[in-house]
Amino acid sequence: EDKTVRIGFQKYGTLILVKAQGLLEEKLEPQGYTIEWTEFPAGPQLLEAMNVGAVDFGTTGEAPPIFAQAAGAPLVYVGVEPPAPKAEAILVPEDSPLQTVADLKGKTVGLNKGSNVHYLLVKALEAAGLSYSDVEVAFLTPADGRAAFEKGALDAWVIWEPFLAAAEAATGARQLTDGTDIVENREYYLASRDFVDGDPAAVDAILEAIDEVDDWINENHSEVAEQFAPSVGMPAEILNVAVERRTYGVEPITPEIIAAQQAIADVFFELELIPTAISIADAAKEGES
Amino acid sequence: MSAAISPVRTDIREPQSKHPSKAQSIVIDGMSKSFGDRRVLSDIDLAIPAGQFVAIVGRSGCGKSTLLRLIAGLDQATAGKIIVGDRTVESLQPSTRLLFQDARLLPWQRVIGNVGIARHDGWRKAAAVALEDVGLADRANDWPAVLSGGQRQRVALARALVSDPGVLLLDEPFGALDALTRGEMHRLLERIWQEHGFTTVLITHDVSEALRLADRVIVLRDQGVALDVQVELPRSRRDIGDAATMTLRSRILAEV
Amino acid sequence: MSAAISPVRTDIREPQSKHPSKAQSIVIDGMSKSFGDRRVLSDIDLAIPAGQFVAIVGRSGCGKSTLLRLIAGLDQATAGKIIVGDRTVESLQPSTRLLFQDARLLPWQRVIGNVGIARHDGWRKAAAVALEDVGLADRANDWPAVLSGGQRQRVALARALVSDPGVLLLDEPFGALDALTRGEMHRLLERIWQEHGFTTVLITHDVSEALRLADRVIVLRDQGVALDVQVELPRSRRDIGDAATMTLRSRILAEV
Amino acid sequence: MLNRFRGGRSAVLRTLAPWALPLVLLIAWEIMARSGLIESRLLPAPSAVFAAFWESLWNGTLLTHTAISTERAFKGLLIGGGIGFVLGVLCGISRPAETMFDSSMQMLRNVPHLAIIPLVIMWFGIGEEAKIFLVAIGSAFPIYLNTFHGIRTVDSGLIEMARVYGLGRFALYWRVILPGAMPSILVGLRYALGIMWLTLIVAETISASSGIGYMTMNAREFLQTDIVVLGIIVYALLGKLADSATRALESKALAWHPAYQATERTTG
Amino acid sequence: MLNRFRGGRSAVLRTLAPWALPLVLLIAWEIMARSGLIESRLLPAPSAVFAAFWESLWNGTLLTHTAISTERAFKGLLIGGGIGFVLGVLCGISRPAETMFDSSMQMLRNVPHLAIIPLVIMWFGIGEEAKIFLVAIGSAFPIYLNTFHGIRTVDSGLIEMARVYGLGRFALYWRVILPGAMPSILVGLRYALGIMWLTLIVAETISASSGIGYMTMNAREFLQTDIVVLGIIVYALLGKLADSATRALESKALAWHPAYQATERTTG
Ligand SMILES: Nc1ncnc2c1ncn2[C@@H]1O[C@H](COP(=O)(O)OP(=O)(O)OP(=O)(O)O)[C@@H](O)[C@H]1O
Ligand SMILES: Nc1ncnc2c1ncn2[C@@H]1O[C@H](COP(=O)(O)OP(=O)(O)OP(=O)(O)O)[C@@H](O)[C@H]1O
Ligand SMILES: [Mg+2]
Ligand SMILES: [Mg+2]
Repeated sequence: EDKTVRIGFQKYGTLILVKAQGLLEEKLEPQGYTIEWTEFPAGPQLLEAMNVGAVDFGTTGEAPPIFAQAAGAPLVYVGVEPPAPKAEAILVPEDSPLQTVADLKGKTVGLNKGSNVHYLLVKALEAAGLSYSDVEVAFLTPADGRAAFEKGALDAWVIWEPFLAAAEAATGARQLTDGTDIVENREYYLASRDFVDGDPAAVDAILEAIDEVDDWINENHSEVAEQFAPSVGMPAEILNVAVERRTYGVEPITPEIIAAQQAIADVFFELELIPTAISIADAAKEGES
Repeated sequence: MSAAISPVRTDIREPQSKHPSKAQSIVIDGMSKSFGDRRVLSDIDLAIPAGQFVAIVGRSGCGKSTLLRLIAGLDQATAGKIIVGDRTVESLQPSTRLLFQDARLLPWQRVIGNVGIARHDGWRKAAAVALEDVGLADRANDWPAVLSGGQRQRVALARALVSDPGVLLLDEPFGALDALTRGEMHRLLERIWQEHGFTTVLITHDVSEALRLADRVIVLRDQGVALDVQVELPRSRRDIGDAATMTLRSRILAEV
Repeated sequence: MSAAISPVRTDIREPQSKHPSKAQSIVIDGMSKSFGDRRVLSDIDLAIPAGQFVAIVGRSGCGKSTLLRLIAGLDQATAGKIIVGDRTVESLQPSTRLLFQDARLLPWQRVIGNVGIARHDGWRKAAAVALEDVGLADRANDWPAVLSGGQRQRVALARALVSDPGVLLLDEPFGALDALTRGEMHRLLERIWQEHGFTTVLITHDVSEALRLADRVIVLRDQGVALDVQVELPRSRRDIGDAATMTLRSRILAEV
Repeated sequence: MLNRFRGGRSAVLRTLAPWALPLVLLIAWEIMARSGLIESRLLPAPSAVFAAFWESLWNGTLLTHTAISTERAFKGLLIGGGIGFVLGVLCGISRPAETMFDSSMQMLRNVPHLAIIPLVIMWFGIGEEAKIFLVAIGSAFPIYLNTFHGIRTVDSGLIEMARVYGLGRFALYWRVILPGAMPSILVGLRYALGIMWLTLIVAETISASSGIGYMTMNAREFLQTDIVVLGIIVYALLGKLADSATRALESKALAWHPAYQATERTTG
Repeated sequence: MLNRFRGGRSAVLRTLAPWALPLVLLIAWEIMARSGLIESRLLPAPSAVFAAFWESLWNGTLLTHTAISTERAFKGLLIGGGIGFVLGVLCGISRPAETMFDSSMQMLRNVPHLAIIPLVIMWFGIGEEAKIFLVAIGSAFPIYLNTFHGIRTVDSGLIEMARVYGLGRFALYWRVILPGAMPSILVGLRYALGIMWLTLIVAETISASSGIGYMTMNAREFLQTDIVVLGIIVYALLGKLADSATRALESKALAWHPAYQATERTTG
């Protein structure tokens, strides 16, 4: 029997600490599991791999699983982190005349297409009485967005952590607003359907391990920042800001969370980002942790 | 196989080589060749017995090289057929060798490699001997690119001579050589031909050369064979100044 | 400019062309040429007056082509110098033209384009006339690739003749031609030379050809000039069978 | 006419033969997809891709994307190809120019486009210029390399001939060197036409909202395999188109060349 | 020895000359960076890049990344180059093979690597195989195209000669066709060596955690411009290295070729 658990992680997130602390190996190896860690540059790539069955478990922001589900990827929401609305924001350059979200009318806003910040922008504009079509949107990956933002090609840039903290620190950029009271901005733990059905115990073990590490993070912000620094390639002080902007912990998937995620999916469907309407509940593993 | 078209014909004779060798006869039967609309050779009939040494003369552009290419199987006749040995020529002949009008040396092989290209075992020794024969033993390890025109031609000749032919087709092999070197090459070719007895077809512009070397001289003109005469002189012919030969010479020149 | 080394020398004569043209004299002074360790020409002294027709004969590989390339400025002498007109040859000469031993036709130009390449205005007409002269008027629009060896050589000759040379260097221009065509080309070359009076240096293996065309015959041997004789025969010379000429002929052949 | 008619059947065969392999693969793929051997989620059946094709053709998005990409591609090719050609000619005919530039070109050639995107954005912003710039540098190198190589390997005997016949610099290049280098330059063009599209997919990740690179990468991001496969097929067809165009150009420009005549004779 | 000694000064000059342009650019860049004309955040000064270089060299990461990438690169090149070469030879010598494969190759050639990553992951998973596969297909095409083109343009006179002298199939290819196609094949190799690295950066976005593509893209993500520029420079130097290697190979394999002899003579 193949008892390999293949976990996909990104450079910034709890999983990298789980890996570093060897917690999961401690929990699962005695039961005959081997753990295989694979790094991905971003959520979509991770789910791409999960879709074809190359990865069993991983973590991404709220947007990628919506697209994956729309594409028919057999994935299951197995856990979620607490909301982190402060971990994403609309940035403008230091000397920008723009003061409020409403000022964005007719301006060029850069963002990563189909990501959590895409939703943030829609909701923020809505809250400010504007509609999505009132702004000029330029789709840019975080890396390109930063370059374009600094070049002055963008009036505003919607971005998440840790890029957010880094950009603020480097350019003195100002936040028009963060996600507070507008969006939840959660991070999801996802597993492939086969893995969830075939090995629920392992899923639970992983989530437990993550939760333990999350608890530890909540106590040791600065140490976490130190640990992230080399892999992310940012100074620890900046990462510390990013880490401080949210709390950590694994929560179960509740109907409220499903509803919130469903709202995002519906907006994306309206924006024609996904071809078909989807039901998040179909892919949720409710009520456990 | 009638001689209806060619103005002069001789009957097929027995091969005259002392060594019954792998020499093959050549029979050309009603053969024509056109390039597009341009007819080059018209309804040619020719029979060359195995081992014979035939010289072909004719004006520039009259189709001599084309004829050799057809015999070698490098080109296809528009009509008629060519039989070498007992096989109709449809593609390349395994034992027919052709010395082209241009030297065609492989630039990436040294001189000795070029000479030995057609030989398998013992090629190096055979090639060295042949180079010695053509007077280029000391150039064996040069690239062909640095040779003079005449030297290149001699390398090509050496290559043809060591290639163990059944039929050897030579397209102006001595054109770039001075009189003395040319004389040496004549003797060399005659000797090797006598030793191996292959059938030889030599294109030349020099009628004396034809008379010096060939059993038979064929003149091509107006797409056909204008003259086909035997040269009945004892070998080896050095100075051919007798009256009969001079008459023959004038007769050939008149037909060209 | 002493004649110390060359075994036979004539003094510089006046140009003999009727039209005082742009013909230039050639003076070679103590010139040597080596390729690596191989010495090809040693300490050559030669003076060719403007308008003279000089033939060079010599054995294969003796350095004839090399000499022409040096005069044309395509190669640099190892020692000594060459003066064409009043300028020392250091690179290409503006009015020196060289017909190479190989035809060197541009494959991507049709025959007429190849002939006219050296002319600016009116090239098409001049080229057509020259093609007519060499008997290839009907091939003007063919690609060079389909021409026979001798046809290619004649295209190269036509190109050389229309190129309006001050000095014309010809490296075996008739090697691939039959006797008749050769005779026609001789007459053509002589006529054009007489009309334009350019200085001509002709390499040939055919001593009769040299005697037929040249004012002066030079034999190259052992890296130097072995013989340098005037040919004092009235033009146009057709049949040169008199005793004096025959002696000259034997003398040249003996030196080659 | 008659000739054409007579050769009709084998001519048709000859035209169709190159499509045999793609067709066989297509059919095998459809069968595997239908029989469930390939999950359609992972690799949609050709019929599904065709449906996607049909729809996007119908609603005009495919044509819009392709048209926009094509414009970018050719602008970039023109600029980059032009620069590559000029530099190739320069280095091909002048040793000092070679010493000066060749080494740098060989180094730059190796720098991945993906890596320089941040720099490109800083120089050119996120507009069309950035995309065209990327295509330009992408297509400059193949043209450069092949022009250079082509010029260097022109038969030196012919150049000598031309110089001895007094051809001026311009005539020498125009009548001897360029035609001699042409087969190689056209191979370079073939490459450039390929690279042009390849670069575009990278370029169109910069703030694009149109173009077939955008369409494909966007679909990839959202795991819409049918659109990804559709994009791949469009690329392949564009490649085929470019290839046919170059072939046509070759058989015109290289009519004198035996190797290309032969191709003409048997394939066309 | 004497000769060498005498030519010492100009030989040194000749070796250095190709570096003149990069050096001038470097100095200009440093000056602009120091004077604040370029914001160091956007484009760090060469000295900063050098510091980054020194550090990553010192702690071994640079070498590790480069070594890992090199291994992937050469494995891919070996496989892809091999396949490209074989197909190129096949299509070059056989018309039916050309009809069969060439069209498909020309179509595949045009498909961007970025676009096929989903398929590659499907076929090969996310391990080393996927990366090597991408490099392999990347480097297969230049070798294919140039081998094909090289073989097709071998002087047909020489092939005729070889056939008339009874060379067997094998000897014909080995002694005539391949040497004749060699200059072109080596140009293909030059390309392939470039494309090999370019593909690798794409391949190393799949799921790598090592390799210089990963290093660069990772740095790009967080706009660590010094590392990005360092990566670019490493790519450029690898390109230069590949170029020098090909040149060395050329001057060995093409010793007979006048064009390459000339290069040899004047450049070194
Ligand atoms: N580039 C070169 N490198 C080395 N040796 C050369 C080079 N060019 C010519 N040679 C040698 O110089 C000698 C003279 O060559 P050249 O071409 O001048 O002879 P030639 O008198 O024209 O002979 P032919 O009548 O056969 O054409 C020959 O031995 C030749 O091999
Ligand atoms: N491939 C071809 N396509 C068209 N015409 C051709 C082709 N090959 C030869 N010819 C023509 O056929 C005629 C005969 O050519 P061939 O080469 O046989 O002449 P040749 O007798 O060898 O002449 P030479 O003595 O000048 O070498 C020439 O007019 C030539 O132009
Ligand atoms: Mg001929
Ligand atoms: Mg010569």
